[in-house]
Amino acid sequence: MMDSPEQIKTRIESAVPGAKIDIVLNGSPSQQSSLLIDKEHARQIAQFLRDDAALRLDFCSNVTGMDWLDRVVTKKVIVKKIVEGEEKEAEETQQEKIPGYLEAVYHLYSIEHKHGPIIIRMRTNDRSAEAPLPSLTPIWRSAEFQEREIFDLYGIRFDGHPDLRRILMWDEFKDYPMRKDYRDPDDYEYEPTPHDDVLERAKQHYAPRPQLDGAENITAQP
Amino acid sequence: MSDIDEELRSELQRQGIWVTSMQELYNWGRKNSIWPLQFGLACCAIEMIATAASRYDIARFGGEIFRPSPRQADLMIVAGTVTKKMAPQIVRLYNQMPDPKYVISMGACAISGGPFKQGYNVLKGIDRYIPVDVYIPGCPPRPEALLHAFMELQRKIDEQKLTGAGKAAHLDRTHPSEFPVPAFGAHDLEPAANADVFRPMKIERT
Amino acid sequence: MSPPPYLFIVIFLGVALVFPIFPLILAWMWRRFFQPPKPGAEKNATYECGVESLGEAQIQFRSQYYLYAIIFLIFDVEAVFLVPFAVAFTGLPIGAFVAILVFLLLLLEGLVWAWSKGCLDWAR
Amino acid sequence: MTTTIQTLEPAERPLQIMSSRLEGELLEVSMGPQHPSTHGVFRMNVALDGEIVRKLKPVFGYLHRNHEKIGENMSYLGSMPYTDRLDYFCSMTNNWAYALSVEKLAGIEVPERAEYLRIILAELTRLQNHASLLGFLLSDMGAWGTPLMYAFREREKILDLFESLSGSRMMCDYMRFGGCRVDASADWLAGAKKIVDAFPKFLDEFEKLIVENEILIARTQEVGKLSADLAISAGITGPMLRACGVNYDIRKVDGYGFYPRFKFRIPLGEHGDTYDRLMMRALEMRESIGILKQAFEQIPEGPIMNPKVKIRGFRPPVGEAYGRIEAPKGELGFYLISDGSPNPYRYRVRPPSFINLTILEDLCLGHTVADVMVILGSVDIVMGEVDR
Repeated sequence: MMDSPEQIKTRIESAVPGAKIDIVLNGSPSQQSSLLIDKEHARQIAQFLRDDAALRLDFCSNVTGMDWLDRVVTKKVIVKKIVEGEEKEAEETQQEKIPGYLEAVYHLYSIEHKHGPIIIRMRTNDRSAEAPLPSLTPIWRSAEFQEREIFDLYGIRFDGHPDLRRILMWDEFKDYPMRKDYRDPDDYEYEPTPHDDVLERAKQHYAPRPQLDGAENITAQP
Repeated sequence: MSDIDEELRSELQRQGIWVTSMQELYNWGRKNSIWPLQFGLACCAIEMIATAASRYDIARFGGEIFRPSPRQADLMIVAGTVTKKMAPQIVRLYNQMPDPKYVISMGACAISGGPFKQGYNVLKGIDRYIPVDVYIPGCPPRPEALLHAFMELQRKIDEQKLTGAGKAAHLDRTHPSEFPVPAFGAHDLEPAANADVFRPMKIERT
Repeated sequence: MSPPPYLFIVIFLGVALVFPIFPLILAWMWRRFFQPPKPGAEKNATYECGVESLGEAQIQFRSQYYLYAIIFLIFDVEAVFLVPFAVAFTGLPIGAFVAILVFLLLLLEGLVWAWSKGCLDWAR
Repeated sequence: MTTTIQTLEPAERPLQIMSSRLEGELLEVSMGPQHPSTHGVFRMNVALDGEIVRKLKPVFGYLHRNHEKIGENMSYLGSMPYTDRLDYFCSMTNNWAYALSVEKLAGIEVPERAEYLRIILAELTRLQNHASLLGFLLSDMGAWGTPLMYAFREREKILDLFESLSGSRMMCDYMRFGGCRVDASADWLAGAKKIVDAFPKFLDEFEKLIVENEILIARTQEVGKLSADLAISAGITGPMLRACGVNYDIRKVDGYGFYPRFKFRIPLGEHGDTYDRLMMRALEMRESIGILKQAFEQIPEGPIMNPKVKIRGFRPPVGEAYGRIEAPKGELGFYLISDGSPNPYRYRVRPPSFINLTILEDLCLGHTVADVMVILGSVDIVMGEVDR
């Protein structure tokens, strides 16, 4: 009925020459693994997924933005090492630094064949303010508002989007609030028991503001 | 609480003479015909509509005419989460209401941000920008709680004075009937709170 | 000496004047002595659903509204002329009836022309 | 006069350029956050040519309460009461959608009785949501308040059922991962059965009120026509999609819960105009009554909670899952990414009414201002879910 991601990967590679796709496995019991597609061919891949007779993924149900910080992954690697003169495999843990990136995930369904989610992901190369990604709104109109929301809350600029503006926050807002490293303004003017993280946030984000209830001696402590 | 002593009044009433004062008549008229502004924000608005519906009838208190325009409303029920994007609009609506005007802050979100207090776009309570008369806790408060708040407001209106030092806010010239509308800033609303309206509780920090 | 016949109308006019003016005076006195008005920049701004009003209201409307207004005006005036005719209808000779018929037909012919010209149908 | 045709691609939508001065200028007006019939704080910047809508730009965000950011700093179970406040008309279906996706993420089974209870409560929610919607739509159309009173009278009865079962009228927080929190007693089921048996009488009375009403037919037929392929491309789900004749109901497509065991039909419309959308809701209420009757007979005895699920310190395995249900407003989905810690790494809600508003401009172009309100009412939006 619905073919597995591997089959779809081969079919896409045959249909869209030069498309670089790899499969992102999903550890949870839901077995919804996804296809990571490269930015350059994203539009043609999406067009193929929608118009291919067998797939007919004409319903883009959900577009999600994601923010992956820089991660350090420790991996157990079998390394051949010369130990006291002869070859031996030795287990060694390697620290591998993965630079952070922003990601847009599309869940695609087919209304004609009524088969389930094919998930495609697109990643930006860095976490800069307006990291570019190709917009898939010309192919699935349902991505119009959701891509605007990702632009508003994560800062991914979608090229080719008909009307890319902030959708949820007010237009003069500068930050991208859903990113992991976003510090929201701490207007806890009235905080009966200012415990540690509220205190840290007050000191670190803004200069200690004149707290209306005279609590500035609290926040101004060294 | 009125300045006519009660025994005299009941004695006269037994004789068939009814005594009242200008202030009582004025407050009686105002209290029993409060027109709320039709202005729901979130889930509390649905409980407000349920209160106005047939089962928890708010018409028994004279408040069932919900006026869409602030020009004809006396009471603003802030029902729901006040977000920072909505705050300037609420203050502008409050300013455009004619005196005498009252505010009921319905639900935990309107009082102090409620369950969404850690939200970056949520204002931690509407009393940062406009003076609030009655607070109702609850998430959402039951329709009976809203009716109780309505009765509380009517009791408060009943005690308003027409003349003298402690006269009602809308009658004394010095009391402002308009509050500055906050502007949208780069990170937050500017100013973050209206200093002369927002008086958080004083805490003796030992 | 019976009261002059028109006294009744004079009293009626007097009461009709006093009734609205007395509450207005009361309101003015209330405003003057009890409740001081507090106008403000924001309070007097135009109310537009809680937002500063975009664009200005005095703009140039579609010309089709102008045609509508003119046609309405014509038939309104026609109705004014018909009123005295209808009041005195029973005592009128046949000639007056023919004259008013010609008047009506002339205007009807104007309406038919306007309709056929298409200024009554509302283009989406 | 240039008339605008509904095009698929928003990019080349022909802007209404006033060619000659005969046309007159456009009046910019904002049907703003505080408006009697925008169902909450929803704003539309409308450019009017006389009475005809030429441009309509929706503005969101006035109730953006950062549900997803709070969800990321909250444990999985901690977010359950927040889901009640998403679509605050249907808290039971929100809970079910969230519970379903977490059960998919962690691979949890749900006992039979709990599945039946979930279906009963979801269909009761659908009844009161569609009844309220019809009430609001008719008051948008001018029948101010009266049909709303009828609808809310029925809604109060169903809210009494929710309150006696879960403790709260609107914010039930009733479902847990792997079952439900409280078992429904026999007389609760009897009370529910009595209310469901009395519901068709209300429906006949309501349908007599609306279906043959000429004003309603004149105001809704041929107004806001939506073509099937525009609806599919714009990701419209729920009664709006079925009103265009597309047979896509997630209860049948995914067959989640025990829906395959029940016999019910899916009403489909032909023209996709406001009248069809309105009739979809009325007919779906009848189907829900059918499902409820079958559920009351077949509900088995048994446990309502999967014993193996840990309540304290619930840590799903690393991975992601997207679970969706057929909420009364459309496809409500939760996309959860877990990194093994008690808090989700990413907590995303797929809001049906937010995405159903994508084509609001296409529906309203060329209509009069009064029709914009009727079309918005037929889209059935709740701002808690639109702005999250």
